[in-house]
Order: sequence, then C-alpha cells, then structure tokens
Amino acid sequence: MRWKISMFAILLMVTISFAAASAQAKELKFAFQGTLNSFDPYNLNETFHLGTQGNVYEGLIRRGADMSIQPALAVRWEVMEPTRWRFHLRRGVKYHNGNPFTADDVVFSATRVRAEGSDLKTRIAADTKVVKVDDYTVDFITSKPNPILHFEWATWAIMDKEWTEANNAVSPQNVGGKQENYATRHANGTGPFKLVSHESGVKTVFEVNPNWWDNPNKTHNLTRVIFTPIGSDATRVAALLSGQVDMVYPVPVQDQRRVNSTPSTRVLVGPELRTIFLGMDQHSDELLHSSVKGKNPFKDKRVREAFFRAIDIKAIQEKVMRGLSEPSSLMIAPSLTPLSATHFKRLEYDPGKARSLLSAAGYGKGFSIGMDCPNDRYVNDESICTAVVSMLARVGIRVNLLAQPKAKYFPKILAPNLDASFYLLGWTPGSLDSWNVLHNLHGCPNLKNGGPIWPAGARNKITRGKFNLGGYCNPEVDRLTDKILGETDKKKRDALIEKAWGITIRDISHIPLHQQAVSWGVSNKISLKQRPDNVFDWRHVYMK
Amino acid sequence: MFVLIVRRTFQSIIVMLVVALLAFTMFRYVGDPVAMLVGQETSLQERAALRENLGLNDPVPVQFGRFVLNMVQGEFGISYQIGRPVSELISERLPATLELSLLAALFALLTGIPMGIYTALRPGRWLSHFFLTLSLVGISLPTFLIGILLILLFGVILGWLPTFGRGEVVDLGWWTTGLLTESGIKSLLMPAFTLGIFQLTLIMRLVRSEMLEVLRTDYIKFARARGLTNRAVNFGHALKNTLVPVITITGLQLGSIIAFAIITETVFQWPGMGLLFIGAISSVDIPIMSAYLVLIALFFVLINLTVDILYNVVDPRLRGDMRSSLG
Amino acid sequence: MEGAERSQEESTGQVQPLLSVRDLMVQFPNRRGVLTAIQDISFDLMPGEILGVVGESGAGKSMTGNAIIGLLEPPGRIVKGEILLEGKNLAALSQQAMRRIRGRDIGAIFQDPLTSLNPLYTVGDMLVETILTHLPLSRAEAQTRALDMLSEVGIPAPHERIGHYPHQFSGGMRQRVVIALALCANPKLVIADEPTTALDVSVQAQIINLLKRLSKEHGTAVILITHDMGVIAETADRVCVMYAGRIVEIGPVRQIISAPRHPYTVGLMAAIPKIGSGADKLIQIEGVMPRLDGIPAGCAFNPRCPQKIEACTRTVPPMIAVAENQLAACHLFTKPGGA
Amino acid sequence: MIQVENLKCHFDVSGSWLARLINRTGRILVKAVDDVSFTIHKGEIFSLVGESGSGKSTIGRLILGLENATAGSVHFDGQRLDRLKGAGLLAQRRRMQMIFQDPYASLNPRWRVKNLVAEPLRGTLPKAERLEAVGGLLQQVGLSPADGDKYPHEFSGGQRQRICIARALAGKPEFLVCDEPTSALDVSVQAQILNLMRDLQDEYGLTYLFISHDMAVVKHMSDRIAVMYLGRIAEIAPADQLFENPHHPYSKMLLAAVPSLEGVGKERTVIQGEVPNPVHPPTGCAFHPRCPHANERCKAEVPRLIARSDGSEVACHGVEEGRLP
Amino acid sequence: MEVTERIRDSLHRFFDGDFWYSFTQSKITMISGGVTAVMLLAAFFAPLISLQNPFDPAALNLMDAFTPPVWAENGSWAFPLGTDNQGRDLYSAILYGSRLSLFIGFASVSLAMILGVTLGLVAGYLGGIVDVVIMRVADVQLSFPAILIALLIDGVARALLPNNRHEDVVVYVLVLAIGLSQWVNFARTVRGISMVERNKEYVLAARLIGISRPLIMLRHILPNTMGPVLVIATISMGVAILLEATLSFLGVGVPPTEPSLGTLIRIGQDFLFSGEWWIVIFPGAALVILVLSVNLLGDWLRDYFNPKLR
Repeated sequence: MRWKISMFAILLMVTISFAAASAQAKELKFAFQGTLNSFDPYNLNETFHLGTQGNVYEGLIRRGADMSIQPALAVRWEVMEPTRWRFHLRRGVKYHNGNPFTADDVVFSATRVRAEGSDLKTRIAADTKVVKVDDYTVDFITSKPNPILHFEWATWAIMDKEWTEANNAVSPQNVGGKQENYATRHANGTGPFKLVSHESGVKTVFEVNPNWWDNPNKTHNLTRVIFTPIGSDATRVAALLSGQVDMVYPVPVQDQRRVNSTPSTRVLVGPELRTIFLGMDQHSDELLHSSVKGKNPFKDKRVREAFFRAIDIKAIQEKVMRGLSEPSSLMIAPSLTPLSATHFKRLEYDPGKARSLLSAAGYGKGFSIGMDCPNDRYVNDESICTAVVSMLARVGIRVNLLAQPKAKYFPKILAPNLDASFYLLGWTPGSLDSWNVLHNLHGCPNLKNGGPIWPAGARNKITRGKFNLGGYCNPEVDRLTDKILGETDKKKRDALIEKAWGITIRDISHIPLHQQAVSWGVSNKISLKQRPDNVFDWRHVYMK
Repeated sequence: MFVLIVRRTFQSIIVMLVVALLAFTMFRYVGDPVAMLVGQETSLQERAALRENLGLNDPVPVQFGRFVLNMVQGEFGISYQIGRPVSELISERLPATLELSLLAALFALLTGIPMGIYTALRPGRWLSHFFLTLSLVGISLPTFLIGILLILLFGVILGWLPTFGRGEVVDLGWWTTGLLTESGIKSLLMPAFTLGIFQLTLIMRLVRSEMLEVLRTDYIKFARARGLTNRAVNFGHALKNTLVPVITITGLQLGSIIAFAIITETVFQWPGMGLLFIGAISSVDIPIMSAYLVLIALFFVLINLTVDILYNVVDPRLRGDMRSSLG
Repeated sequence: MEGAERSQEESTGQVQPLLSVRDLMVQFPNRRGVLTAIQDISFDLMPGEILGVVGESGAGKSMTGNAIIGLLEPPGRIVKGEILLEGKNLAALSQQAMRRIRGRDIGAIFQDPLTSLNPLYTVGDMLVETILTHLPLSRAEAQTRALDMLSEVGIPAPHERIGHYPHQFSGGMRQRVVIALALCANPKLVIADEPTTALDVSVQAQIINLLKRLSKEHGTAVILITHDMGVIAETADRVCVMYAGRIVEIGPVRQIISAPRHPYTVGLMAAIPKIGSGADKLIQIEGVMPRLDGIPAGCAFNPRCPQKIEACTRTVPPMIAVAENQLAACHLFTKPGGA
Repeated sequence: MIQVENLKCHFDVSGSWLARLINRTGRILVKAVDDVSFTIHKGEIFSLVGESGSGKSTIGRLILGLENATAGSVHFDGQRLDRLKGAGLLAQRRRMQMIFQDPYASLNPRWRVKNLVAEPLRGTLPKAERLEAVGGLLQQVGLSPADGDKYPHEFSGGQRQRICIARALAGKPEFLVCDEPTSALDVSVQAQILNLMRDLQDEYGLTYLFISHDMAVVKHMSDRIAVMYLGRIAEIAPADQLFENPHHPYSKMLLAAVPSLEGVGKERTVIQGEVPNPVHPPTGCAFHPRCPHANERCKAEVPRLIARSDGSEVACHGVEEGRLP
Repeated sequence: MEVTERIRDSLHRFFDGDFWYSFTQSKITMISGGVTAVMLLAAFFAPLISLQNPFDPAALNLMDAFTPPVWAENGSWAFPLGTDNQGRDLYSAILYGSRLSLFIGFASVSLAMILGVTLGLVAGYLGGIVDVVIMRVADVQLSFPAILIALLIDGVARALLPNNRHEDVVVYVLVLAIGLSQWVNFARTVRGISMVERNKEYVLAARLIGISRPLIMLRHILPNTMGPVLVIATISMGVAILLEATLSFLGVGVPPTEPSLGTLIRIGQDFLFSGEWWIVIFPGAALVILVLSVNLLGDWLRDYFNPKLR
C-alpha cells in the first residue's frame, strides 16, 4: 500500500515537473562565471554578490540603468548641516514576509553593516551616528562633511530587524564556526524578487514579488529567475548557444563573434567602469620576491616609468582583449571624471627608453620579480599578466608569475605583510567618483615606514588607502583628497581632482592599463538594459 | 563468512581512522582554521576566543578524538567559503554525483562486457580490431577533451543535448533525481558517456584478457573435449569464470569513477560533489576537502566490503572452510 | 553398438578397426618456418583395445591425442592424413560435426584432474550438462545417469557428492570424476592423456585398474598416452613408441617389452631402473631428443643410435614388420630386403 | 655424518586469531615432520621415499637450514647446526648442497650459466680462476666450457640438471641433498643423471640424501632407505633388505603399487584409499585406515620405530607384536 | 676486440631474439615504437629543432598571437602550426610541452617505480608483519584514486609552500603527486612475483650458497620482476602524462608561462568556439598520439611478457 502511494507520488511529481517545464512561465535563466556563496547581503563586498542580492534587497537609494541615483527606500533626503543628513523613508513598504519597513530597520542595518564579519564596513564610517527621528525619518551624523555620503548606498541593503533577530542572524559571520548563518540561504528583503531557494554552486531560484512597492512602474515581465553558476567559459557559452539559458556573463572576448553570428543570440558590449591596473610595492625596503636585495627598485621612479613604457597596451587591446577594452591613462574611467579622456596621455610604449631608464637606475642587467595575478576575476586577467610578463622580459625584467583563483589571490594580496610586489587589480569606485579612487588606492595607509602597511588585525582601523597595496604615499595627494571630500562647490572640486590626478600620474603611482568592456551574451528572446558597472538588474528584463 | 565480515570491518575501521587522521592533519595544520574562518579585520581577542571556542587549544589527541566523533555523526564543520555545514552541502550534492557515477558504471559495464567478450571470442575479426583500437584511443584521450568536443558537437552544433547541469530534477525529499524528467535524462547522457568511456575501455580490456586466459585453461579444453556446444563453453563455462574477477575489479572501479567525476562535473557544470571539491581546492576550503576525502574513503571501504562478500558468495572455493579446501 | 562388440586381444583381419590413423601429419607455422610436430603416423585401434602410446616429452604423444579429438592448439593443424573413426574421416569434418563426435564417440581424460574441472560448477552440473548434450534424456534421467556414473567410477555416497564442487574432492576422486565425465555418453574411444602422472603412486594403481575395468565392461577402446612404461605394461594391449614426432615401433606390449627391436626402444627399456635388477649402472642413451626445429635428416634417432649405419642419415626408415604384429622403423631391418 | 634426532617441523595453518575466536577452534598444526630420527653415514646414499605429503622434502630442507625445525636437532660431522652462527654456520653450510627437482625453476633464467655455476665461488677466487673452475665443473658434468656463455633456456631439462649439479659441486661440498632430482626428466635422461651422480659420488666420496617417490629409482641408487608416511618414518632398512622383505604394511603396499615391466597385464590387488589430509591425520598409527591388519591398538597408539635383528627399523604394532612377519 | 665481439653478440642476440621478433610482428607496434622514439627524440632535442624558445617570455611577441597554421590564410612559415593567444609558436610550444610532459611522466613513473618496486620486493620476500603493514598502506592509498591524491598533494603543497615558491617547485610537486598515486601498482605486482620467486628453487639454491637476503632480492628476484615492471611502467607513463594534462586542465598544473601539453590544451580550449581551433587541436593531437603510442607499446609489452595470452 505504502509502495503504491509512493509510486503515485513519484508519478504525480513527474507529471507536475513535465507540466511545469512546458508551462509558458516567463522564466529567466542566466549564468555567471562565479558562484553566489552566501545570500547575506553584508557577507562579501563583490559586484556580482551585491548586484544579485540587489534584486531581492534594496537600499535607501538605487541606481538606474544609466547609473543615476534614484530614491528607493528613502523617498528623499536633505543635508541639514554638512555633517547631518536626514533621510525620509518610504511608507507602506513591506518585506517579503509581510513585516513593515520602518526607521528601526535602517538603524539596525547601519549597525549590522559595521559589525564584526561584515565585508561592507566602509559603507558607513565607524564614527557615524545613526539616529531615528521618527518611524519614517532617520538622521546620519558624520564627524566630517561628506558630500557623497549616500553614493554607495545602493549596495547597502536594508534588512528587517525583527526577522534578523528572530532568526539569530544579527551577526553577519558564522559564530564560532559551527553554525550556519540563517541569512546565508534565506532572504527577507523589500525588492522586486523573492528568494525561493539557494544552493551555492548549483542554482538559486527567485520568484517575482507581487507586493513590491514599485510594481506600478515595473518594466519587467518575469515570474521566475533561475541563476546557475557555470565556471567553464566554453560550457557557459555553449549553454547560451544551445538555448539552455537566456543570458550569460561574461562572454569571453574570443567567443563574442561566435555568439553574435548565432541567429538566436547576441552580445551586448559596453564600456565598464572598472579600471584594470598594475600596482607596485613602493613601500617596503626590500621586495619580497625579487632578485634585488637590500633595496626596493620600485622606490625609484625611473624603474616605475620603465615598467610603464615596457607595456604595449595596443597589443593587449588588440590581441588579448580583441579590441574590447579602452586603454586608460587614468586610474578611473573617463566617464566618471570631469576630465576629458585625452586630458592626460599615457606614457608612450617605448621599450628602448624603458631599457635606458633601467640602466640609468642601475638595473642595466635587469632583475627578477614576483607578480601576482588573479585568473578568474577580470576579463582575460591571466592572459594580460602573461603578456605583461613577456613584454617586461624584453626589457630585461624576469617576472615569476603567480596566477591563481580569486579565492586565493585576494587573501594573499590583502595580507598585512604586503605579500605582493607587483600585482594586477581592477577597481570600480562604488560612489562612481574620483574621491573614492584617490582615497582607497592612493591615500597613505602606512603607520610606519618600511614596516607593514597595516599591522595584523588593524586594517579595519584605517580608512585611508585601504586598498593601496603598493603603499604609495604622497602627503600632498592626501591633503588634496581630504579637500575634495569636503568641497561642495563643483567647479573647485573638479579643479582639485584634476590636480590630484596630475600628481599621481607624475609619480607613476600605478600603471593603469584599460577599462575592460562589459560583455553579456543575451538570447534574442529577451531584451534588457546593460549597466556599465556590470550589475545585472532584472528590473529591466523583458521576455518575448 | 562471518569471520570475513568481521575482519574486513575491522580493517575498514583502521583504514577509515588513517584517512581521518589525514583529514584531521589537513584541517588542523594546512593553514590556520581560525584565519580561514574570519575576515582580515577580526581582532586578536576575537581570534583567541574563536580558537578556544573551536577547541584548538586542547591537546592534539583530544582534538583528533573530537574530530573523529564529529565525523561519525556526519559533522564536518562549516565551509569556509560557502558558510554552510559541510554535511548539508555534501548531502545536497551526493545524489547528483551518485546518479552520474552509477549510470556511467552501468553504461561501461553494459557495453564493455559484450565488447570484451566479442574481442576475446573473435580475435581475428575486423570488428575486434576496431573495438581494440577504439579502446586504446579511449584511454589515450583526456576525459576533459572528450567532454568539450561532445559539448561542441551535440550541444552547440547539433543542439540535441543540454550542455550543462542536471536539467529538471525531482526532489524526493532525501534524494533529488534527474531520472524522472526528460531534461534530466537528456542532461545525463553526455556526462555519463564522458565519465563512462574510460571505464568502458578498462572493462573491455579486462574482460578480454580474463576471457582469453580462461579460454586457455584445461577445464575449457576439457569442456570442449566433452563435446559441449560452443555456446555452453563460451557463455557458460568461460564467461562465468571470467566475470567473477571482472565484477570484483569493476566494483572497485566505482570508487575511482566517483573521484574521476571531478573532471566530468567541471566540464559539464554538473552540480555534484566533485564540483564542490574542485571549488574547495581552489579556495583552500579545508572542511570540504577533508569531508570529501573521508567520504571517498568510506565509499571505497563499503564497496570493497561488498565486493569481498560477493566474491565469497560467487566463488565456491572461498565459501567452504579450510578443511575441504585442503582435502 | 555400445559394449556389445568385444574384441579379442591381438585380433586380426575379420574385425574392422574402430580407429584407423593414416599418414597423419601435424605442423606448426613458426617464425622460423614450419615445424612438423607429427609426421606420417599410422596405426589401427580395434574396438575395446587399449593402445599405449609411450615416448619422452616432446615426442608428439599428446599432440596425436589432441589431433584425434580435434583439439589441436592453434596454430597447429593437420596438414596430411586421415583419422578414420569407423570409416568416417575426422580430419575432414567441420568444427560443428567434430564437436558432436567429441564426448559422444570419443571421450578424453587429461593429466591434471584439478585443472580439468571448472571450479565454479558442481560435479553434478557438469555431468548433467554433458549427458544432456549427447543423449536424448530428460533432466531427471540425466541426473539419474550422473549418479550411476559416479557410483560406477567408485565415488562413495554419490547422492551427497554430486552437489560438491571439484575443490572438495581429493586428487584421486577428482580423476574419477573426470573419468565419469569422459564416459558418461558411452563413447567408443577414450583418449587418456597421462591420466596418472599427477597422482600418488598408490592412487595411480587404483585409477589404472578403474580404467581397465571400465574399458572391459563397456567395450571402450582406450588410447593411453603416458611416459611411464610401467603403466603401459600393466594396462595396454599394444604399445606404440614415439620419438621426435614419429612412431618408431608398434606392437603387442609383451613383445615390445621383452623383445624390443628398434634401437631406441631397446635403449629406453634398458634405461628404466628395475626393482629386480641389481645393476650398478643403468644403460643410458647418450644425448637428448632433438627439438622440433632440429630434427636430423634421415632417421631422427640416428645421432644417438649406437647401431647407426650410413642409410640412417639419408632416408627416413619405413615401418617394417619385425615380428608378428610388431612393426619398427629402422634401417637395420631393411638391409637384407634391399632399398 | 648426519645425525637427525627427534626432528619435528610443524606448520601453523590455522586462520587468524579472529577466525579462531569466532569459530572457537584452536590452532591447527600440520605436522609435516613429526619426531624423525636417523643417521646417514659418510659415503652412503641414504634415501627417503614416500608419497606426497609424507614430509620427505621437508626433512631435506630442515637439514640444510632452509626451514626452521620446531624441535629436535641435526648434527653434521658432530656439530649441532642450529647452534652455529655466522661464519661457523656458513662454513658448515658450504659443505652441504642440494639438487632440486625442477631443473627449470632452480636456475635463474636471467643469468648466464657461467655466472650461475660461479656464484658459490664469488669472493673466494679471483675472476680468471673462477671462470677456469667453472669450465672444469661443466666438463665434469658432461657439458663443454663454451656452454657457460649461454642462458639456461637454451638447454634441455637433462642438461639443466647437469648445470645444477655443477653449481652444487662448485663449493666442493661433502654432502648433497637430492630432492627428486630426476622426477621431471625423461627416462633416458634420468639414466644419464643417475649415472652421473653415481660417478661423482665415486670420484669425490660424496654422501647423498636421496629423496624420491619412485621406488625403482630409489632401489637403484640407495644403500639404505627410510619409508615415510605422513611425517613419520614407517621403516628404515638397507635397500636390498627392504625390497626383498619389507616389514611395514605401507612399505609392502608401496612396493606392490609400482607398475613393473615384468607384470604385463597382471591384475594387482591395490590398496584402497588415499593419503589422508595432513591437517587432520588419523589417530594412532597414521596408516591404520588403509591397513588391512589394523587393530584397536593401531587406532589409539602411535607406533615407535623399533630396531630389528635384520638391520631394519620398523614402526608398526603388528610387526612389534609379531602379528606380521 | 672482445668488447666489440660482445656487443655484436648481444646485438645479434637482441635482433635474433623473440623480443625483437615479436616487435616486428605487428605493424601497429612498430609504428607506435617509431612514433614514441621520434617524440622522445624531438622532446629531447627540442632546443635544437624548435623555432623559438616558448618558455622564454622575451621571445614572444603578442602581436603574433592567433596566427593560423601555415597552410591557412594569413599563415606564416615562421609559425608552421600557428601561434597561441600569447604569440607562442605552437610547433615549438608542442616540442617544449612534450618535453615537460615527458619529464613529468618519466620522473613520476621513476619515483613510483623505485618506491613500488622496493616496497613490493621487501613485502613479498620478507612477508609477515612487514608485508601486512606495506599492503595495508597500499590499501589506504588505493582507496584514493590517482586524480584525488594528485589534487590533494598539490592542494596541500600550495597551502604549505610560500606562495611565490610554488612556481619553482610546481613541477616537482606534480612529480610527487603523480608518482605517489601510482606506486601501488608496482608494489602489488612486484610483491606477487617476489612471493612466487622466493619459493623457487633457484632462490633456495642462492640461500644455500649463503647469499644475504638483500643480495638475493637485488640480484635474483629483482631481475625477474623487470618484465612486468616494464609493462606497468609503460602503462603508467601514459596515465601519468594524461594525469598531468588533467591536473593542468583543472588549473593545478604547471603555469601558463611554461606550458606542458595539458596546459596548452587548457589554454587552447578557450578558443575552440571562436574558430582558433589550432590552439587546442595540435597540442591535443600531440598528446593523444604520444599517449596512444606509449599505450600501444605497453599493450605489446604486456602481451609479450604474458605468454598465457600468446
């Protein structure tokens, strides 16, 4: 009898699943190269995680398809005084579980985002006070003026205080390493989609939120979204070409022609805001992985210039990126600065000059150096590094390349002992503004010259130069950066920005390479809008 | 028989303990578990507290004992990378890998054995040469290359089969299966073929050489001298004697099929344990690595045990006691 | 026909031979050419007769037996000659037809009873399978016959033993099982290839006696292949001595032992240590039997022969009657007659 | 020259302790050699004869130290071998050699004959002398010195056995154990080897322990013979004496079982049964289940070897009691 | 004089012997033998016959990247088989890659062989507790398929070694990983043979002469295991080369700056859909041909050394 029942159940399920497969639901299937580890919105400060979580959770503001700042959970905000911002919250918003959204949730989220284990502590400075004025008004009191306080808040999700507390998920980390954080696989946001199930590395299923506050203006027609990570480039492209998924990203540059030539698919390419650059350790007294002992060749600007001039960016653009990159002279995408793209020029590719610069610096016979590179983070990151290796080889620099997955790469280069002498990194300013880049990548982080840039465990205490892994330091730049932050007059601010960039470029603080292109493979069944920060916002997807 | 089971179980436990020791060593000494668990920004005090909390300050034997005890209860800790209990992750991924592996093994057996028999019985025929050549190519082609070429052909150019994943799966509560939906079955074909092809050639060659050897034995000659039909000799006497070792070795191969699924799963984005493991390797996610290690060993030990018992059931020479075998 | 016909020893003329081998030649292609393993072998076997085939290892004894039952190991093949079983030429039969002869008309017993039996089959399985292949019996009848066969070959408690596997039997009992299997379809001829070599001395005698008894009771002719002259002496009616793939002498066993004519046979007989004699040294034949690839021209024995004459190195001696029913292939006997 | 006293060699064939524990069985011992004593005189050919499992080969190996005795002792030239160590033992060992049954297995197929024969001489002679000695040895056994460059597989069985003999003789031993040296050979070759062994004995005054199951060969070769059954000696007697007048029923049976050329076509009364499984030997006299003269005492009591006036020693209750001649 | 005679004699023996005869009997075996020899020589003399040193980054020009093979449009004689994504000449890269693959194969098989043969010899000849311990270790080892062992060793090595040291030692880590995953085959086979051989009469004869146990193992038993060991070594060689390729595919192999055949394939497979087929097909074909001929040789050796199958 029992056997019969279970047989019946199986049959039923089979029928249902077949039926489900054939039903004409507007189901978007998409694939990304990386996995979505945790669904806790404060777990990882990474574009894909935050972008995907952004379809379920919302912040006080949101970014439009053109990156414009739009009101979201806050309907409007005002700067009461330079250090006091007031946010008026949207009324009638409900979380997916039906709880109402109030000022308590904002205060709670502001605490949680700065708590131990959060990867998003930079969203709000540690000394910022968050004060509930009434149920729908919150004040942010900062110690210093900050005209771009809210720029990165699209990626600071507001969580439900009651739900989080009830499910024992107040801490963003796994307490004691023994229990799973409830928010890892469950979500309770206010956004247009609800999380149905999340199996990291397998698939994540979402369904539309019928009670979303902005439904009257909605521009998508989806009912379900299924995300699958596909690590292998070939498999991911094949999945799109064979019609198994409707959208994949990124599309490897070499496969774009193929995707475009297939009638049912196309590639959407757009300039990305991320700048890819090479960093050099100008801080240590001796490079960790170099044949030069007792001194640090990177402290000599001629060496940095030689490195810069040894790199044939055109070749990289043509052969590695297949034209899908924009060589850059700046550490920020031109669209994010008041400067025109041609204002600063790249140093010319000149291996002869590079060699003579090296001789002049006393390295006529060249030297060897270790290089770190991710191999699954940026478009053709490993190929770029390999190309750089061979270009430097031709001016006498022997590079030992260590290319590894981002999961190992980032812990290594972010280690306190400055383990990277020469590395490749990409940076998108979360606030889409020069200050972010100057502050994070160029500010002096070091407490003591020659020692580690930051002592173990103290990295959370510093704010300036948090990602300045080469330890570049010019007090003038720091002074200008602080001025930029406090300056509210746009014209003056732009002038300060230009001046700051001029100094860093003269110092050759970094070797900017290019802005890579965002490239999405899209089935002709759907239309969508591509954001330059490579965030896939399902609000703009329409299925035929 | 009972003695065999007891002895084998005993040996299995020792094997498992050794493996557990390996896993424990890895967990404890390859990288600092605390550093793996927390972010860069955790203070020293918090690290110390966590260290205490995790029991990392206890004497090493105590830690190992606790490790084994946890392991027996299926506790392997929390994945550093994914932040979920490893036991849960594994049990989610297990059905995918097992389904793939068993189907691959079945495919390898069902095609490998007849091919092996054919090549042994008809050594001169062109089809035998064809099979043999094919088998050599089969073990000379890297699995991943086969997988990619299959995807290119059947997935992209012909568009007949799905190129990744398991397709629609049916959740039976404790098991998810792709065998009950059309897309699930279609999705299984290419990975199972890719995974099975290497085993197929091994089995085919094994059957062939075993059978050739059996065909040369005196009892086969005697069976022919008794005028038994070719059918009775080849498929009765010869095959029966051939299959005993073949089944044993194939059984043991199942363990390596499960391990080799790592490659297939990577190529086809098959959401099984192998994919989990390879991800763990690239991110040094030690709890997953050690759990996978222990699990594979457990599979091996269980399969080994089963095969030994099976062997005893099938072969009468092992069944009896010492007395008659010496008599 | 089974068991009905019973030939008297040294029968002549009137009775047709059961088996008649004529000019049999077996060759092996080999990397260095073709090796002739058996050359021009001819002999007759009367129904119910026991013919001993004796010779040293490599003389071609087993090969002859294998050729008769059609189980030559490839690449060996019969290139010439006839094997007439009751007038039917086995050498010309197809594989299929030959299979029907095996077991039904010709039984075989091999040297090692342990390896001759499939370890995964019970004795009963093998007996019933063989009986059903050859006799039009039901399974139950076959079972009964299997039991009868087991008790006939002297296996105690056959009802119990029929379900046992080969490894559960002792060496002597296994050879009895093999004999039962060879005889279960009542063949007219049994080829026993070294049936006692692997057995202990005391068991050898039992098996020899069993073979003799069964041959007598069933009227089965036996070709007994062995290197042990003593076994032949006790068992065979006639004996055929082989050397380097050829028959050198054939005749009634008594005559061959008491009055061997061919120098090889003479030497062989003299080389056997005898319990009765007190001689300090054995008579020995110098040298060794040639390998197949090195058989000398003329008489193969000539390099070792103490009585070698000039003709021996030139021509192969024909078989010549040297006494009643006794033939030898030696030039010593052709001399007076010419050639 | 050789004195064997109460020699025992037991093999443990019981399962693991675990199996014994579960099946509640004790240790199972195969008594391959059980309480065997005999003496071999200098210049004598002493034979051990018996069927498989009688322990005759084991005795040969025990004497040479290839197996370890469970109990008992072996004296060689008055020295107890198991008490010797190191160089002393080696020196004694060099005085003893062995010729094996299978000339195919007793020569390492990968070595040239000259190296095989010279191996015992390694370290005692310089190379040139060694090669000369090898040539001499090969000639001694009826091969040519040029054969030394060949490999064993290029020889026939008889020639290989000659090589084995040459190797055994290389160390100039005084005592040779010959374990079925001709049972793998053809009759005509067997005669050659037996004759060679005889010649060598005459030349060097060797002492042989000759092990065989072939009564005729044993008769031909031996001065004295010990008949063994299931690890024990049933009878020891001078060769002629044994064959003319065997006392032990098993000796009689063995003699009767030998097919002889004289007995063409004769019907023999064969003794039924086979050698029992040595794991579970019969109680009392091991031969009693097959013995036509067995009584209750034979089933219960192990007979001792008792010397008789005619120079033989017999272990049989029947003979002792005078029931049998 | 005597020496040349000896050499002539042994050459004659070799070419007159069964081994050479058996070799010449099968066309396929001869072809595979020839191919293996050619690839071995090519790999050995790679620096002499290659067009560039693909491991020297200074020799590469990125602008040469994606040149098709010479017979295709835009092909160049400078790069007969075309170039890869870094402008590496594929012909030279394949030569150097085979060299690396073969080195890893040889070294790891040698490691496995030395380890396995020694342990197998000791276990089989001495028996008893030594045997039990060695074989239990082999059991544990056997419960982990080669790929898993290799991945684990590599993973552990990566975690333990200082990061930038890894590059220098990765080849040795691979050798260790692949070698350690293969010794059991050798050990089991050698153990089986030495258990049989130790009871053979020639070993007893050697013991009688008073030769010590290590010498008996070395001089008498070891030579008799060489046939099967050679067979296993050849088959393991194929497995090792494939395993190295697979590990490279999984991203734990040698770095792309000094690619082995496997790494070349891993790099090339990214360009399979985009039409630059030569980047994956040529190294792939080289790998398959290499492994195939090694396997064919192994097959023939096995048949040769297993007279039961002849």
